[in-house]
Amino acid sequence: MTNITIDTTAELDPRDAVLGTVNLTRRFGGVTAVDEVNLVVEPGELHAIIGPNGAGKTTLFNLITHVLAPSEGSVWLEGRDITDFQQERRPHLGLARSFQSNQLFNDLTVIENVRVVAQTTRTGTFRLDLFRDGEQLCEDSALSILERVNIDNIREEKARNLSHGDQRRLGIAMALATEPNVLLLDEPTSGMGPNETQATADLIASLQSELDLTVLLIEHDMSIVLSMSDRISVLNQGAIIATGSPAEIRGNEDVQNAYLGGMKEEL
Amino acid sequence: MNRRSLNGQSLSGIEASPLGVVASVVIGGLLVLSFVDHPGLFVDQAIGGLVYGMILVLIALGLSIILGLLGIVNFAHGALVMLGAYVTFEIMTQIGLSFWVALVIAPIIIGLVGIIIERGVLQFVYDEDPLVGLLATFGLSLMFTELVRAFWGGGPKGVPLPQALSASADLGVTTVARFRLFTVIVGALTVLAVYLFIKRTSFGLSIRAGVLDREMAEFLGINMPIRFMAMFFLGSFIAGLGGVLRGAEVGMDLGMGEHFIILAFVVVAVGGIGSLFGSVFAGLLIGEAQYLTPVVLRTLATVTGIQWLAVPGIDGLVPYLVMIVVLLVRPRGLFGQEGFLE
Amino acid sequence: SENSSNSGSNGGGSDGPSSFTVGVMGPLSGPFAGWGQAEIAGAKLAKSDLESEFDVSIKLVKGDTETDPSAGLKRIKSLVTRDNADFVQGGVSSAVCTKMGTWASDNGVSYIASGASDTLTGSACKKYMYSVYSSNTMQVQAAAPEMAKEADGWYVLYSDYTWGHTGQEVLTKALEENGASVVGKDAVPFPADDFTQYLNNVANSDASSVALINPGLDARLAIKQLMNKGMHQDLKIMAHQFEDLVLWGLNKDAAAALDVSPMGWYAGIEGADEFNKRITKESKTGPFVRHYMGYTSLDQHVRAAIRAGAKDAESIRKELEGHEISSSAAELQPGKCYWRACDHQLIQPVHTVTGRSVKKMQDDPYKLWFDIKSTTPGDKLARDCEATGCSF
Amino acid sequence: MTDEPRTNETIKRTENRFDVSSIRRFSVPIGLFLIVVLLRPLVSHPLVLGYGQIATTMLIWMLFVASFNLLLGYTGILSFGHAIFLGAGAYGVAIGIAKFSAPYAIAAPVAIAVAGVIAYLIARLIVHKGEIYFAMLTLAFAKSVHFIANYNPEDLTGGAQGLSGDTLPAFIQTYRGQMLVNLGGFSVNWYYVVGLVFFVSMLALWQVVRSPFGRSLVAIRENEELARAMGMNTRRYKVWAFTLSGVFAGLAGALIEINDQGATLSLLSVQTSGDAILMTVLGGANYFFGPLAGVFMWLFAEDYLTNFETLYLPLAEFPVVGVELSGVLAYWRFLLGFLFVIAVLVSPREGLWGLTKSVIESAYNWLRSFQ
Amino acid sequence: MTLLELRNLTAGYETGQILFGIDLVVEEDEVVSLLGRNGAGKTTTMRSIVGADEPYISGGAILFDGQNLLERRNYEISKLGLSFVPEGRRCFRELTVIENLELAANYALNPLRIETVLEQFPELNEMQNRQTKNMSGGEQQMLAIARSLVTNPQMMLLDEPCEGLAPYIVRRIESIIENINAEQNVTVLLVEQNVAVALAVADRHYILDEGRIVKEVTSERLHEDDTLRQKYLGI
Ligand SMILES: Nc1ncnc2c1ncn2[C@@H]1O[C@H](COP(=O)(O)OP(=O)(O)OP(=O)(O)O)[C@@H](O)[C@H]1O
Ligand SMILES: Nc1ncnc2c1ncn2[C@@H]1O[C@H](COP(=O)(O)OP(=O)(O)OP(=O)(O)O)[C@@H](O)[C@H]1O
Ligand SMILES: [Mg+2]
Ligand SMILES: [Mg+2]
Repeated sequence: MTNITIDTTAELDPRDAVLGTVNLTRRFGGVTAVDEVNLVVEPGELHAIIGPNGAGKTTLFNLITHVLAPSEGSVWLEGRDITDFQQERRPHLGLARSFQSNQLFNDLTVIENVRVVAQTTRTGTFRLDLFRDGEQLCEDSALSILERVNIDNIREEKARNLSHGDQRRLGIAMALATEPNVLLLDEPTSGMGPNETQATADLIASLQSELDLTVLLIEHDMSIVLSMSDRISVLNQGAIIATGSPAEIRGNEDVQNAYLGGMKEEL
Repeated sequence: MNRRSLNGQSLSGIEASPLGVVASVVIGGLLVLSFVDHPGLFVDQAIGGLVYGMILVLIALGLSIILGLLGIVNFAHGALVMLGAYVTFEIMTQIGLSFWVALVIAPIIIGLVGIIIERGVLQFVYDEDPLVGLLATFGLSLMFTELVRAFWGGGPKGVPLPQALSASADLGVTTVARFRLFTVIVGALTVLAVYLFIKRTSFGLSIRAGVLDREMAEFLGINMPIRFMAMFFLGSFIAGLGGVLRGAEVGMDLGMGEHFIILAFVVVAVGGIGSLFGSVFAGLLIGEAQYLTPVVLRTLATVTGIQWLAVPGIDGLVPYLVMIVVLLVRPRGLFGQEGFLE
Repeated sequence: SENSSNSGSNGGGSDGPSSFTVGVMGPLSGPFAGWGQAEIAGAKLAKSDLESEFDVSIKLVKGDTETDPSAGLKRIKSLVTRDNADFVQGGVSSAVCTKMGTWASDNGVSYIASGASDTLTGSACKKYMYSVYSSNTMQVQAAAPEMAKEADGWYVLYSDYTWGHTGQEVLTKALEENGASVVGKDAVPFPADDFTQYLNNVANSDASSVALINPGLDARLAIKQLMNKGMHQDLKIMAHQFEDLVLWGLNKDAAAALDVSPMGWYAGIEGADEFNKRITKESKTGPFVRHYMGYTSLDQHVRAAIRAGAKDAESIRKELEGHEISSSAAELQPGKCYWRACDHQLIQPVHTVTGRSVKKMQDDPYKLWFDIKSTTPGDKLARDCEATGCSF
Repeated sequence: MTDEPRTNETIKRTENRFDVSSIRRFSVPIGLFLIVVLLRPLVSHPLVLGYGQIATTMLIWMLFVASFNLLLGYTGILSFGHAIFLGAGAYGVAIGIAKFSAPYAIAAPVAIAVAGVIAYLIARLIVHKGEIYFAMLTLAFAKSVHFIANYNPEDLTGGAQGLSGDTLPAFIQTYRGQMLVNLGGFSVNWYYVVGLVFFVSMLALWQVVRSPFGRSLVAIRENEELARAMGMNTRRYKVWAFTLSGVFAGLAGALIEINDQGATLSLLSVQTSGDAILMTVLGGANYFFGPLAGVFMWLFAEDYLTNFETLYLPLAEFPVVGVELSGVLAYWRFLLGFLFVIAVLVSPREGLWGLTKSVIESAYNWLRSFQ
Repeated sequence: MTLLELRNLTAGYETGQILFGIDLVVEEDEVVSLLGRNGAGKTTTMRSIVGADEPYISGGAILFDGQNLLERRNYEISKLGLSFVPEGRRCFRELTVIENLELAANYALNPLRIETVLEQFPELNEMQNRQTKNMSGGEQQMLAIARSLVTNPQMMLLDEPCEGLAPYIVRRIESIIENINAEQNVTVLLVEQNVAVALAVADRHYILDEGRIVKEVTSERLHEDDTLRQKYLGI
């Protein structure tokens, strides 16, 4: 479905992509964590980002969502330059993310976590919405999301009391509650058991087909990456060293060296 | 709020914005003008402000340690200062020992009281919201005030100054009460000692780690309870020291702790929570501002002829005005770090 | 409801009321507890005197005003509605007194305040509120001639607070009338934690003397720091509203450094000896002005009610207005004392004192650290009725 | 992920909660109503406090502290300056009546609006600062407002004395502590007027808390960064929370003006804000009723302890150890402090309300275990 | 010789009981893994052993080297030679890499040299003076493991050590575990969702489900028995 290029220049201009970055760069003192990244995400694709620890994957997500301001470059969403938009505007434009380390509303119950997020995207970045019942609004859609992610049986537990794996699933549920078009997932399956990992992969796939979701995925679990992705970008020391289909990435020498430490059988 | 450590102090974050440049020029100009107008008074106040600032630092130091390292808002700090003063009274007038003995013993006693507080109450609230500690220490300070009243009565008390420290010292340009100078020296030494202790010893490192994640530090084999206790001893010790010095200077009364406690919090906030150096700097800054603002305003009023500029009693508000300005410009105080107690 | 049972006027019979419940208020906890406790001790003494003189029983109920008007208000409400206090006395700062006095007057309760602000008998005067202590103006008027004798140029430090503001204004005028002048002044935050910068101002002025219009603990702080700087040697010192209790916490040489201080009452007054001895037995501290206030207030309140044969505020007002004290309380002051009708001020003499040398200070059986320099009759000191700004 | 439920237990627990929550829907209005109806008779009982006036003060403070808890408990921001708004309400009304002879019906809404505007402006300026620094800034503003009121500009605020005379609206009548509100011929006890205002505004606060807006505030309290990432403009939410809370505090101030017959400087003091914080923590910031419990406990204890000696205590008749009970009165603050310490030790996180709840719950469970 | 033994351990949180009688034995020099799906109670078991603040232990015994761990404070346990790498990294955010390591070394009985440990993690070596909060998730995870290694323990408890690590680093961790086990006789109890890692390094496996040990198997068994894997592990 896509044109594959091994080098960093995509066919499509990032400015026209569903999500694109132009020369996106972020420096921390002397460290360049993200280095002139030109990323093109195409409609409906599952685009994986892999790379060694510290390659800059999470930082890239943080730049796209404006948790961090870029040092240089721009971010484009569906043809719009959103570089300077505050992070709270992004979910309303259909851009949502999950976090690498569990970020939850710890003392709220599972359902409340999801519901409050759902309410937000339905009512705008700010609304002095005083006359409705906040405990009913979006209850149903929250429930259905929990069912999808299969944590509805623990909906009344406090988020802080969940086991690590359940917390990760709740994180995904919250990102889904914003009704995104483009979903950024930062290692969604880390800390999940094989069962749950597979279920999460299935979930992502089904979401994609049902909702026409575009997914940008950071993942270290190669079996998932290789089986699910439409395209893969490899990040190393902040720069994209290759982009291509799973098959192409599998055969790429640079990737072997940078990421897998020369261990071929992994792929 | 979560608790973090005490390190990373640099002014690197201050950039020269045009507004900042203009502001500094204006302030500098006003200071020069005031100096020209009343040189004698200006020098007196400048040095007086420094001295007063250092006393503020000494009072704020213990608070700063306990807040910055243990994350406890110790409202009882003022009560400990007061207790230190009354213990001094007891040692000097009732037992009849000299000031110098009190200077050593009273802080130790207050330190031990601190340990009792820590073991009896505060060890149970480390993991709670800092406001819980505030409630507990507020309760404790009520109790201490009443205990002191039960023991020593409600009337104010005083002790004679040691001969060597009474009267004033001539510094050439100005005279300062000798005892105040002594306080400054003790304060400076204390700050230095605390700095070295926390930054340069492995003990300090372990405290910093324990505050960040107590449980993890314990997994590494660090006995945190005893360390927190030690820190509380230190914080209370310094409060006691402040009490001895303040009590000897102006006498003791039941309200003496309350006077300073809020000001001490202001000093800590202006300096940036968790930064020892920040507290010192902020204390001096506030001292200077408090002493010089009325002079400057008065000069301004005479020069411009606009009399209401010399607002009477403004100096009581000055620390808070300084705080508003500093925190609006630098959201984490002068030397505070990102994420610390935010 | 729960509070109207024996309130108001249950007297009026030929014998008059025979039992009284009196609310005695003041700071009973915290830093100023000594003040309130002394008022209670004074009231207790008056109670036993009255009970032995008349066939009455008096119940004292106490209320802790702390130093907070809201607290005072809370307590006076509870004393009146729960404990059925017939009338109330005491209080500490003028803010507390004003608050309670306003409430008392609005609610038909008679109240004798123990504050010294001019406003209590001036702009904030109230129909059923009385001031048992000589006002600021009276004290300052008494002190000014003595101050003018001591020095020509005065530097005034005053508390940034109603009482300090009015005191400072009156003093400036009075000094000028007596041929001296004010060469500088500073408002000092109240309560103060440091006087050094103001002392620097004093030192850098032409003043040869300093007047401290700061209440108790602040004035003590000022004197201490003044002495630590060695300034007392060159300066004349006047302190206003310096209650002895505060001084006793100072070193004697600090008290000795005091050149002029007006006092509405002082234990060294002739004729107070008996009172002093009894107070010393009753109270933990030596006798001082708060004892006098507590005693006189209760004495006057109860006697007025007995005379009126009723306990309600209106009857008491009729009895008190214009009444000249003739009871044992009169012995506490040399000269005429009476309740002025136009502003409810107890017109009484004011004394100025000066610190004795340390050797001459008396500690036993009670403390006398001062010599009286002058005693001025109250009529000469009080503002004219028209000048008070009071109307009921 | 398997389809079967992980444990039966969790399911059961959940269902149970659902049952209760349908009853709970009205528990807040019912609870508020009960407070208004029962508080006065309760405190009036001779064995409790013995007089009813304090009930009015309690209700007003409850409203004030509950408005504060919208910030602390629900939004997670700490203000040391809440007295500003209480003071604005009280001073606004007092100035209106005393200086401009305005009727209460005009002075009060204006005063409340002023409180709201001040709150809005302060919030706009500083609400994005870190928690502790925000708190310190509110303290600084509170100090500044206090300074201005003490400075007595244009003789408006009465300086340290506050405003005391001629500050009661015409419809208030009072004699020996009995305050009546005269409304066109018939008069109502002031307590019930306060009770009505309290009931209505607490309901309004409750609705704020449970509205989508209120839910967002809770999310911000829990994790502000995440809330932003999930699309909430946290800064504006906080600004409005602060403003609303200022409005309700202003309302409490407008009531206090009548109750205290004027405005005192101490209303604006740091201590007032401090008391609000401590009452909230004492009662339990996590609960809607927590602040109310805190206020009750605080004022109750204060009054109870200051009147210790007037209580009939058999001990006093046999002074075995020679402890004079009137001496204890003088140290009531010691006991108050002791109460706080005990409260913190017994129930640090949940406050007194949480403690009461769990005690009742376990008693209930214990009773049920007999069935 | 038995090094660690859990006897009929029951534990839980305020919200309810989680562990219902865990029996588990780790012999000296063994590498044992604890497997189970999310929420099975693995972390709860590990935290019970090291005496964490939570869970609350309601019954049973934990013996390490003949000592009853239930009688020990948590900071005494590391002195017995037991080192714990908890879930979620738990690096001291404000401290630098070196400070994190120094700290661990300062309180260990016979620590290794920090440089020796850093040799195994060249990534960390490059960022010695970086504050941990400024490091990537994987880097923090490496630091957490390094911090444990530097204490040179007799036994290591690892809770999901490979979470968030790139495949080649996972390999490295595997070989590190194998090495310290073989060369320094370090006993290891491992919780790992990455079953491949568990199979590669562990000799025996306990399978935990709903707070109970449901199976104890050797690596070979687990390899062979598809139904077992399917039933409890989903692979
Ligand atoms: N605030 C910061 N200051 C300094 N360096 C930083 C900061 N944040 C990240 N870095 C560095 O930038 C690099 C990229 O970090 P990032 O978190 O993006 O990595 P990652 O690819 O997500 O890695 P992982 O797979 O381990 O999560 C790392 O080397 C990290 O140490
Ligand atoms: N602090 C807590 N309070 C209450 N319940 C908790 C707490 N921590 C964990 N639990 C519950 O205990 C059960 C076991 O949790 P535990 O963390 O031990 O699972 P785990 O096997 O480590 O799972 P994972 O692989 O997801 O980390 C879970 O149902 C969880 O919800
Ligand atoms: Mg990452
Ligand atoms: Mg786990």
